[in-house]
Amino acid sequence: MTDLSVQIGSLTLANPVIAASGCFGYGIEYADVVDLSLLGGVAVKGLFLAERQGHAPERIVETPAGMLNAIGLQGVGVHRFIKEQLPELRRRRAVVIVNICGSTLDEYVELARILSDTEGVAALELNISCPNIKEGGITFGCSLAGTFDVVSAVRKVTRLPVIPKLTPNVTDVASFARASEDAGADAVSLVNTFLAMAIDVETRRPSLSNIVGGLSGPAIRPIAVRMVYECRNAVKIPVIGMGGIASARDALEFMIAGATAVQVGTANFVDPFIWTKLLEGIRAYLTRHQMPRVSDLTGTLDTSTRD
Amino acid sequence: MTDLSVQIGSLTLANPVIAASGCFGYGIEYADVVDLSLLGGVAVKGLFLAERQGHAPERIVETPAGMLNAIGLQGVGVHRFIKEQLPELRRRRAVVIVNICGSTLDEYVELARILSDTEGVAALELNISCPNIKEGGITFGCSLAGTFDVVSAVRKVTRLPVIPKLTPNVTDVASFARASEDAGADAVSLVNTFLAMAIDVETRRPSLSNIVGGLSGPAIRPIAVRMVYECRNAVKIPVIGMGGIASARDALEFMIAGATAVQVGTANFVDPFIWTKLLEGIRAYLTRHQMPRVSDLTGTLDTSTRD
Amino acid sequence: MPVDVEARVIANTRLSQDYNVIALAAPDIASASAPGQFVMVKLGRGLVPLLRRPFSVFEVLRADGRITGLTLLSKRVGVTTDMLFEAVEGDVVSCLGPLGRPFQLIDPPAEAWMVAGGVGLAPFATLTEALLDRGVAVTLMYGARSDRELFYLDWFEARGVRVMLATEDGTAGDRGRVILPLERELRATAAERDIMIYACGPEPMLEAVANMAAQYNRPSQVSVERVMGCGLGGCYSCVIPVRDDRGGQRYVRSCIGGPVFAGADIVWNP
Amino acid sequence: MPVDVEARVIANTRLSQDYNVIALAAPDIASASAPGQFVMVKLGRGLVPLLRRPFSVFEVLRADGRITGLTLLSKRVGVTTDMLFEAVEGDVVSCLGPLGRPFQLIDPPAEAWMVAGGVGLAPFATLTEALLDRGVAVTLMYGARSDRELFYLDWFEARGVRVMLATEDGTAGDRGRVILPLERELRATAAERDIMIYACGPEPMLEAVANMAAQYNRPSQVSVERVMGCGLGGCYSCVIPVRDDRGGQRYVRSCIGGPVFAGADIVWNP
Ligand SMILES: Cc1cc2nc3c(=O)[nH]c(=O)nc-3n(C[C@H](O)[C@H](O)[C@H](O)COP(=O)(O)OP(=O)(O)OC[C@H]3O[C@@H](n4cnc5c(N)ncnc54)[C@H](O)[C@@H]3O)c2cc1C
Ligand SMILES: Cc1cc2nc3c(=O)[nH]c(=O)nc-3n(C[C@H](O)[C@H](O)[C@H](O)COP(=O)(O)OP(=O)(O)OC[C@H]3O[C@@H](n4cnc5c(N)ncnc54)[C@H](O)[C@@H]3O)c2cc1C
Ligand SMILES: Cc1cc2nc3c(=O)[nH]c(=O)nc-3n(C[C@H](O)[C@H](O)[C@H](O)COP(=O)(O)O)c2cc1C
Ligand SMILES: Cc1cc2nc3c(=O)[nH]c(=O)nc-3n(C[C@H](O)[C@H](O)[C@H](O)COP(=O)(O)O)c2cc1C
Ligand code: FES
Ligand code: FES
Repeated sequence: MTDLSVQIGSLTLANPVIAASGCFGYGIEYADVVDLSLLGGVAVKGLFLAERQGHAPERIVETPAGMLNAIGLQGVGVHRFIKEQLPELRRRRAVVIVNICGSTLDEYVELARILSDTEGVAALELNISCPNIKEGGITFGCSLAGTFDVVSAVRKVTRLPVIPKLTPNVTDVASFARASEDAGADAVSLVNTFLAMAIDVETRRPSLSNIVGGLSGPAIRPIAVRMVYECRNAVKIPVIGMGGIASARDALEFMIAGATAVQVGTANFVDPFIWTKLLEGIRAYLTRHQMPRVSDLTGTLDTSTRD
Repeated sequence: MTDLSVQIGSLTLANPVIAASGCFGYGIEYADVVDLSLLGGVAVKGLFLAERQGHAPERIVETPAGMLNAIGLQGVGVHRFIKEQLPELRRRRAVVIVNICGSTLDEYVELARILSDTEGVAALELNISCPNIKEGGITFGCSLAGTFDVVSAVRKVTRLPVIPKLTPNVTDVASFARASEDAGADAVSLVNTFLAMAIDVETRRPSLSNIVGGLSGPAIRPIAVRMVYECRNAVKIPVIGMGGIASARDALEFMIAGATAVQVGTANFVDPFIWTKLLEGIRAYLTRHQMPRVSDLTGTLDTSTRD
Repeated sequence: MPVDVEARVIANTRLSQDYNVIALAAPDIASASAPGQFVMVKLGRGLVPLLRRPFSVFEVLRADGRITGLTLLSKRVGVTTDMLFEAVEGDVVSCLGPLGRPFQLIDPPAEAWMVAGGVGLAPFATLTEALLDRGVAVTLMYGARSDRELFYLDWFEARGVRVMLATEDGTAGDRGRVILPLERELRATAAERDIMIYACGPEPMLEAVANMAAQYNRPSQVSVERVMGCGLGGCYSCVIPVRDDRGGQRYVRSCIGGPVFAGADIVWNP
Repeated sequence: MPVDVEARVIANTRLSQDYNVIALAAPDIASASAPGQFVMVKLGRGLVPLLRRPFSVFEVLRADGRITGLTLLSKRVGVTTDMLFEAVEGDVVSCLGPLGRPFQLIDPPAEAWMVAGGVGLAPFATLTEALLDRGVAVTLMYGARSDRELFYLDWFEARGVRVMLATEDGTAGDRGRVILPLERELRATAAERDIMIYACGPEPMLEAVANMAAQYNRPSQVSVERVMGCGLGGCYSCVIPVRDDRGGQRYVRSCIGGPVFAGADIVWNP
């Protein structure tokens, strides 16, 4: 029997495949097409304290093997989430990872407090990396001190696993993983999207109303894999890898590079039934390679020189 | 009549389409398939003072809508280049932009001196951004002080246009454009490749012998366009844009975002006859939009809010 | 509950240089779908194009009393619609659906006026059938650039649908937009008659229809076309501003909150 | 001077589950190409796969005395070879060539021994024709996994080529590698006879052939297969270590410095 379970701090996930934040609604949108309890976890859409409108459309545009988004974190806010979506997620036995965003440090702390007092939250993912909002978030994620401060502040008020989500839009992502570890994070997740833009050359206008947006999808996978590899070599806490995973092969690539678990975003838009395919593909690989535990795969990249 | 000429410092290019360094050999490899004098310029393969072997194969691998390379700057060195390739390039009336790399500041200076004393060099592109070599290069390109120092040192010894080529693997590429401008650069070119990696999951080995390599091709275009846009807003000197250009539309996108000229790398591998198609496409666009001069297109992105 | 079907192309008929009707062997989706619902399609397993694209279910195909598939009416505007135009029998189209909120049907004596602009005709074939089943009288007001871009008129006429046309070049019906016959009919119709206006087409047309319906105190249902990343409520790309209870507006995902909305609910100029 | 041709698929013959021979209407390339040269192909204008892939020119097609196209012998190993396997008549394959340095031909009384491993058979059909034209006696030593993966034997035999086989499962010829018949023949052949050994196949096979040729003091020409980004000398991806004049080694681009090298020039274990 293949053991797909993985450990993220105190949290044991049944398998390493997690729905990425912002790409799976609040999870309940997908309850009809996928049994939520089969996923390793569901990272829900980024939540602020308050409800948010998000950006005006156009909010997405397709690019070569990728897409840009500038949703602007439209969301119901944490209170409505707890009242309206969380109970249904619990009923469906989803492992709920709440992705939280703040404009200020205090907002992150307040969100962490509220969610720690709530039954049915498995972990907190700190979104300090959304490229699509001006205030907060990324200003923490692009500064080592900011990252350290947010993580330690949240750490102080919660016993939930704390998972800062790192931005790839920095020179040295590993140093941000280290700052997170030093501040008491249980894991780091990466990558969020790459700041990018597209232009309609006929009108000479940006394709997105927000001008810039975040690039995701297979296009970015080679960069994301490299960053996961760098972080794995820099910290002892688990790394949750993502960026362009569209098949079991891709998920395995991230794990071999050093990820303990993976998240899948854009590919879910293309194929909402991808989840069982990913799990089956991972299982088949482990069987073929005679590995009883998926966790044995993490960081097994063989970098010895070739003959 | 459409005027395709553009100005890079003291240098006038007949058109804005330049072959990107490392993607066009020393130019002469392509003399049979394309009339080199029709290109705006030819940025030759990165040159060190000495001959270099480069990395062991595998040196490239394809990725979604892109490719990774870790050539490791195999090259003939500046002296052989001047003797063996440059005369032929001059005979073909190519506008030669020499891409130079050093392990030390002195090496850049020495290269700049030698090339300034040589007939037939139109400009120097300072490769301070190659992700594939450990020594030099990128260590300058990832530090503002390093960038400033290399550019000013080279500036002092040459009257040729000096074009530092910026790496995208930094948090704030615009600050590097500013440092370059402050140090006396005539233009900046960007982007070089994104540090990235790919893994063969069956063998659990990196696909490239160098483990990591540089990502290029259409996959990166949205990030590159954003970076060109940021640099254009940060500096007054011309910006030469590149990254994933594979059609006239893509070249126009970069120019609208703020590029005065563009370079084309990976797409030349796919279609070595792309050059006339690019020029024709740009000409057709200008005619259709009743713009007599291509230079009028630079930075015309309309960011006014939509109705 | 939507399903994902690797649907074989049964037939592909080119109606013009730009328009085609493609028949897909997706009986499960066809059986489950209601007028106004859509499918998200993808040709090939490739990464370019990456995302699925939304298309209304045009016809439900039947043979020997069984549902055998569905058709899409497609207009070429880019990469996926090009591929749909070029597809040949035997090709496979990945087809996810049915999705979205359908049109609300009405009952006699209420009458249905369907206002279509261009490829906005797509949802009205199945709507016509559903309404005729209920005994509702159906009118189609159909606008296009020229008479060469008016399709399936026979289909509608054969079913007793009253058809009014408008073309921008005047080659059929009114010269101008489809709003012209709509306004004329609204003006000519007694207030007591119970009319539901259904509309599908470019957004400026929908706005004009919704406003004119409101002006004449008629209800309207419009099917909007926003860029959709997922079709299932996962990405929040497809939002449209809708009036909320407190006089403000909020962005509603048109893939699950729509694509059909009451014309009066939409904030056309946010 | 290479040209880029949007070549129509004239025919596509599947030889097995993995092998196919695809005929392309690229007469200009076919006319200009010499044995051992290759083309860089791409199916579709898409971005995935992005890069072209190298294939030897297998046959030059003639009809009514005119050259009408060429064929490729392809083995499925990934995305492009899958597409070549699936291609149907009328599809278009972008074909850039001819590229690379061809085999150096020999003249009688020298004899040619061609050693092919698997799909490494590809360059030897045109080489056979060129050598036979010059009156050179030709031997083919051809190895594969089993007799089901040995193709075109009739073709070579019909032209009077002496054929020796080796299969890993022993279903035809020697059981084992193609190096077995080669060694036997080398041992049995008088030193005075003038032999040129040509080889194409997996690199370990080429290494074995080159070493054995050297051991028996025979010249060899091997055609190597390195991953190629451009095929024109532009990218420096395809390098292979070659002995230089001063006893060292340097990386030579196999697309323009090869793909054919003297076996003795290559540094097999750098
Ligand atoms: C609910 C719904 C039902 C639709 N029904 C039909 C139909 O029955 N027949 C039909 O021909 N078209 C229909 N459309 C529009 C159709 O989805 C787009 O034409 C299609 O997505 C274009 O894809 P493409 O790859 O060919 O073009 P692209 O290359 O993606 O883009 C070309 C142009 O189309 C626009 N576009 C891209 N995606 C969408 C999108 N999701 N919605 C609207 N515009 C888009 C782009 O902004 C661009 O200007 C429908 C749209 C929606 C939202
Ligand atoms: C000069 C030359 C002539 C060749 N002639 C033939 C021929 O006549 N018939 C034939 O079937 N094959 C030939 N090959 C090999 C052929 O190029 C590869 O099989 C092909 O590139 C694989 O492409 P793919 O997209 O199907 O596989 P991919 O999906 O790209 O890769 C699958 C596997 O093939 C390997 N591969 C990828 N690209 C190349 C490459 N350029 N060269 C070698 N291996 C590669 C990869 O490392 C990977 O392991 C030749 C190669 C060279 C260099
Ligand atoms: C439409 C969209 C919305 C997203 N929203 C969020 C979000 O709310 N919070 C967050 O941390 N990341 C968000 N992301 C980033 C993804 O979670 C993920 O990090 C990124 O898309 C890379 O993974 P992928 O290539 O598998 O999509 C969003 C991505 C997309 C495409
Ligand atoms: C194979 C290869 C070799 C390259 N070598 C160099 C080089 O020598 N010097 C340099 O400045 N950039 C080099 N580059 C980077 C390109 O010049 C260019 O910046 C990058 O590829 C992005 O453009 P593209 O997407 O059009 O290829 C190389 C890129 C590739 C793919
Ligand atoms: S299309 Fe994704 S939420 Fe509507
Ligand atoms: S394949 Fe590009 S240099 Fe040989």
